[in-house]
Amino acid sequence: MVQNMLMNLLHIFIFPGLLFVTVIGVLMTGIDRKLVARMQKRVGPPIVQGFYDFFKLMGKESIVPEAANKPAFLAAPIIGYVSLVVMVLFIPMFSFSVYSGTADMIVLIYLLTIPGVALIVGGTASGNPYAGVGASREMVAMIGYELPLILSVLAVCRKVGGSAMTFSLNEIVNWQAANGCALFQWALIPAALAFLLVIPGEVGTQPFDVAEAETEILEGPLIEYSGAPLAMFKLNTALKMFIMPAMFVALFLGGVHTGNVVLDVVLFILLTGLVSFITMTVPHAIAARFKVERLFKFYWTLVAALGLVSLVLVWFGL
Amino acid sequence: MRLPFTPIALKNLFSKPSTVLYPFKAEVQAPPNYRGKLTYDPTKCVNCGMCVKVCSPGAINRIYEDVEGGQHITYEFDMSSCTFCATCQDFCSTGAIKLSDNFHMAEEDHENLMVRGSYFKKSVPGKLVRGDDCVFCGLCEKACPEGCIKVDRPNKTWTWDEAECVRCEKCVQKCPKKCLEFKAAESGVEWSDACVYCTLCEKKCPVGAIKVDRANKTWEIDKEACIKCGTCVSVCPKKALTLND
Amino acid sequence: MFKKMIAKSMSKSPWIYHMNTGSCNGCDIELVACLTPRFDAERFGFKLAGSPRHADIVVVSGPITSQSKDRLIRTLEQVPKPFCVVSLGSCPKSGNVFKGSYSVEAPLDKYVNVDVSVAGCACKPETIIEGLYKATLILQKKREAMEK
Amino acid sequence: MSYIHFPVIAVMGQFLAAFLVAIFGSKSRKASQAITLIASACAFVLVCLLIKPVALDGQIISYWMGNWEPVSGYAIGIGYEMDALGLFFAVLVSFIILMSAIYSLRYLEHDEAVDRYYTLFLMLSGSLLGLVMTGDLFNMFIMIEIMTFSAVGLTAFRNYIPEALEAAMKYLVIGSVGSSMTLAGVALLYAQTHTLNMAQVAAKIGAMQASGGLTPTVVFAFGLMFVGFGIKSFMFPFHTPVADAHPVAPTSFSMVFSTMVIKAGVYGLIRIAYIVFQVMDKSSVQILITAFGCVTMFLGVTMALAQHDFKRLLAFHSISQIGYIITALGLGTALGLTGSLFHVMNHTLFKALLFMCAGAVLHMTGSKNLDELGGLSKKMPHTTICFLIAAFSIAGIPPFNGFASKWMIYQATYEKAVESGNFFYALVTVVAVVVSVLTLASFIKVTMSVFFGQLPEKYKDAKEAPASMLIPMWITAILCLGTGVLYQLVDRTLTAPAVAASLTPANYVDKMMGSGYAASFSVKDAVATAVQHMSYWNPVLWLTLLVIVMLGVFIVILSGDNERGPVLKTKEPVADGKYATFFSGEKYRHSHMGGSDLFWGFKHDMKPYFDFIEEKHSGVLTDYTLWTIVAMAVIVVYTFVFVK
Repeated sequence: MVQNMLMNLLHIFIFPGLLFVTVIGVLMTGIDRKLVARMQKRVGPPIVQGFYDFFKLMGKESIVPEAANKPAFLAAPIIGYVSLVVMVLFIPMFSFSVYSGTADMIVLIYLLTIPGVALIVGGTASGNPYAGVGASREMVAMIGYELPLILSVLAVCRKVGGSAMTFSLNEIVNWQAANGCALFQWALIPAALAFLLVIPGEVGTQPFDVAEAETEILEGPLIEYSGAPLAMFKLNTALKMFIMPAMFVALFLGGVHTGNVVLDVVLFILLTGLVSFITMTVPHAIAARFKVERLFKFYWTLVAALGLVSLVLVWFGL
Repeated sequence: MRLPFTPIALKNLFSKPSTVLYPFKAEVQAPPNYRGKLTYDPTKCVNCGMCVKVCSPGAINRIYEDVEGGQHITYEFDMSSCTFCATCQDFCSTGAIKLSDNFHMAEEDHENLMVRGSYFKKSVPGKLVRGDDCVFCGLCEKACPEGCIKVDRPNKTWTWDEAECVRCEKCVQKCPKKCLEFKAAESGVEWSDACVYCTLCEKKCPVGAIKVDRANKTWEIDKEACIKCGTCVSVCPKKALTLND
Repeated sequence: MFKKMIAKSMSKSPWIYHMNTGSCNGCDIELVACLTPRFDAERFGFKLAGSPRHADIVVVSGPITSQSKDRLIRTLEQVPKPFCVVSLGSCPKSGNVFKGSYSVEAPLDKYVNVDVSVAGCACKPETIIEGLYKATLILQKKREAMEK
Repeated sequence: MSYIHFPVIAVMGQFLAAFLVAIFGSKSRKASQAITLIASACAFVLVCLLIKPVALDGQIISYWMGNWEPVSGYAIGIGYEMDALGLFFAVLVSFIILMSAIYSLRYLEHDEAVDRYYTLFLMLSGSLLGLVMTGDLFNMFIMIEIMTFSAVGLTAFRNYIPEALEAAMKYLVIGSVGSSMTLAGVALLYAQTHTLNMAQVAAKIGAMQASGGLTPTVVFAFGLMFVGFGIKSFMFPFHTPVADAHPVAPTSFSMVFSTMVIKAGVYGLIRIAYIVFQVMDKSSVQILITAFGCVTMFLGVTMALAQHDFKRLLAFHSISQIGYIITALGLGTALGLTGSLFHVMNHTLFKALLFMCAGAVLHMTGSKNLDELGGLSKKMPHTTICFLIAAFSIAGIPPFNGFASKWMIYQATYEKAVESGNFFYALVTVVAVVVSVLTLASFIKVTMSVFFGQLPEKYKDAKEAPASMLIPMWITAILCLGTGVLYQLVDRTLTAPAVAASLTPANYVDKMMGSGYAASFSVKDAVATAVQHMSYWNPVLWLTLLVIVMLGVFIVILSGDNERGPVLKTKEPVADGKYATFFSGEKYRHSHMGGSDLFWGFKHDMKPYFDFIEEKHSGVLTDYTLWTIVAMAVIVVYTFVFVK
């Protein structure tokens, strides 16, 4: 029993849990900033810039403004961070999976809303009008990308489920191990494309960061944050940068099985890095920020249509 | 669905970044005739004060210290107030001020941003007096930085504008005949040729130190008797007399 | 626990908050030029921050017109310790050509002690990077002083 | 005193208390409050005592009024039958009535003639309890009538507000249209089956179905009763009166109104669809109910997003949640019904809590306009926490109870889609998820514009709600969290027996009319597929993970050596200084971001849609009645054409 408990603690805190995902996430932000810089023909910050930012913010004084509701203001980043860490435990890395047997897509999608809600509640709790604007924009973005997200997930579940219906991520991965990645079923390609377009919207990187537009509304909800809470929110973005591509890899590229576990995990991280490069780094380098209603229209017309097409195709047995 | 810059972006990814690694690895040269930090050569300066006059932000100021036999003049250029328009450089007749191409002007303490230069200037007595073996060659006029000497060769006139003169003694050095000289006007009442010998000063002088002879137009003064009261100066209708202490 | 790391990273990731107190925008575009590919201040970790709460280095440009004076003071008070103030160009230090005007309350030193002053009327991006780099060293010293 | 008499005592106790209040109440306010409290408390206790026998042991209590047993197979008297389904609703009703009674002690302190309020209130609770326990069709109609009229009376309680009278008028007209439909349905059924007892009617209809389809009159009766109960549960075309009634009704009543009065309609739907007419296995009926539920869902939440009034927003949300329940109800599968009933419970809990918070805000600040309020979290911390718990549970954020039931509904609709191969149900799932996000959006809007943000000058001296209002709020909040986490426990004790009871009409008929009766009329049980759901998800594991990770994070933060800046102890926001709100340098002035200027992007894009539906909700009574009649016609024609 104790051995099992230790194993669990190890899983929670060290490997796929707290430490691993934080380090990987922050590294990915560093690599992302470096590659964006390189694409703009400039040298760009060192890879470990994410760590420097984090420790610097930890060293700064954290001010809680007078008009803020202190408990909500300080608890919001931690709730967001904790729910992201818990999410990582549910995502299977090919053969290696910690708790992926006990959860499925709907839980993950709802766990994804918690960081968004945490950002919004944190922003409004700070009592700053700019934060109010930022939070309202974040909510519109969330409404925007939720529809295509659910459409593509339903399409995959329907394809994987066949006659019986499954929402379980584990079964999806096993099914892909059996008959090839979901990405290569041509009926699911529009769903994969839709999911790819949803990833930057969910994470909130440059072209889709209507909520934290530092040029327009002064960092949106994060305006009153400084010091440790701000570090935590930056960490949330870093974690999301790892988790969303990881979900894509689990959902659509699940079939890439190799022998032992270690190789699996390494391959998983590489694939996640590749996906995050395609979906977040390239758009960041080439596209300017969306207007709010343009972003919403983009998600509810184009990307949702992609998801719907794939759902209809899968529905009629293709 | 055109993705505008993708080919360029991906090409850049594999090409060398175009950043000039300035502070540590690369040295950057300012472009030609770049107006950077000011340099001041006190030896050339004649303290004409033109630069102070023309400097729009008023970034230049002069400090005089009276030292025996002259003055210790320091010019202070405040780089943090300078607007780098180089007007002072244009107006500096002697070329003492030059704007260099050194742009490294990020300092912590204010002192490094102050360009200072000082020199000793002998104090020059009284007025410029012209000797009589002057040949009106006009060299002194050319030498004067302030242009306060006017020489007219044909009708042989030579005038000196005392107000403008900064007593740089350039004319004295330049004159081939060495007939120019700054003579300290000795103290007491000084006569000038505007006098019409009306003998008013003689009558008003309380101690009767002045003798005027209207016929052969002569005017003398008894130095010892004169008590420098200045009544003659004030009463002279032609303002011919000046009192030098 | 990470004292040394925090102090080191204080100089490695300085976020800049730019305050324009009536500047002619000469220095402003030069500051932003630092982030362009040619000068690329981001390689030292510089990043423009949107709010004073995120600022490490407050860069002030412009001769502090009377309109922007109390706004400047109010914003500077809201920046979390440790932070540096860098004055950009001649205007904040002395009011440049606007000195003596009825609406200019120039020297920035009246309101806050300026850590680094970058001279130049429209200072060169290289000079700005040099100045900001000096400011990061001061930041680190301030952080160590804070810890004692 | 065997428990067989408890149901009737509970109902009659309420009516008796109502008369007592009518007599003694006018003298002293305390007396009427005391009687109400005692009556609702004892009803709650009686119903809870019934849980053991009825739910856990699966017994069904049958009780014949005046001991008029059925004679040679024909029911003569009024029979009360309490099965697990009835008990499930009875528990909820009595709980909410008790909470509302406690809440109204301090809430009505500004009103006078409170005894009239309590009389109507007790009549309402009596009729609700009677409705869920009765086994007789006509008695159900009577109970619905009492409920409607006491609800109308209570809506217009503050008759000095003109809108209250107008809303009561609308509710009265549309409510009575619904009641007359139900009455017509009952009459037709009586003509066909010569009896009013539900069990016997079910038996006769079971026989009819076995020997070839339903006769046209029975189909017509089903159509009418479906519309009747649809109006009572404020489905899509009939939802308008509730939206006007809630802003003006006293909160302690609107709390009962939006939770249980609407659920009475849902209970009626379940009773007639699953047990009396046993039509739920026909796909045409399923599509009809699910379609109406889906439209209600989407319309309710989009209208809510455009509201400026706190309680009107909550009213539209009740409509949208009812849409959820009816959608899940209409699937006909066991999981669908479980999801629906579980959502009934959850909705009752968090909607009551939302209305109590709204009431507390209204009681303390005197305003419910979202554009005026702001920053109340500093003055009313308890209300804020309760509101956040309720907002998160209605939006379906994991640890809270809304998530468990919504998740069941998604799984049910998608399972139905895969089973029946009908693409429509997949769309229903998508709409359900999108509606859930829109619910989250509108509650973020309320949180931002009422509780967080800046405190306007007017409400500087707002105080926390009195204790007697906070107690019911905290009890409901803890229950919201409890049912979310321990949902398996709740499922085993209450929901599963209720689902089993409604899927087995034969057992219902036998208990009432004597064993073997159902067999002779070959009443078959609906196929009760094994309810295997959500086995993957056990919230206990998730919560332990959450707690462990939280501890880890706290340790990291506390070890960090940066000191937290001390917060100034001044009361109002400091004009200058380190802790003032950052207005990009400007002096502090009140500029609150809330109310109608939120979600600009979404509203801008959906402008044609919003303009259309806002213009349709004109508030004119004749329009609404026109809709009702047209919808009734459509449904009846639909049932004639499709239901065989």
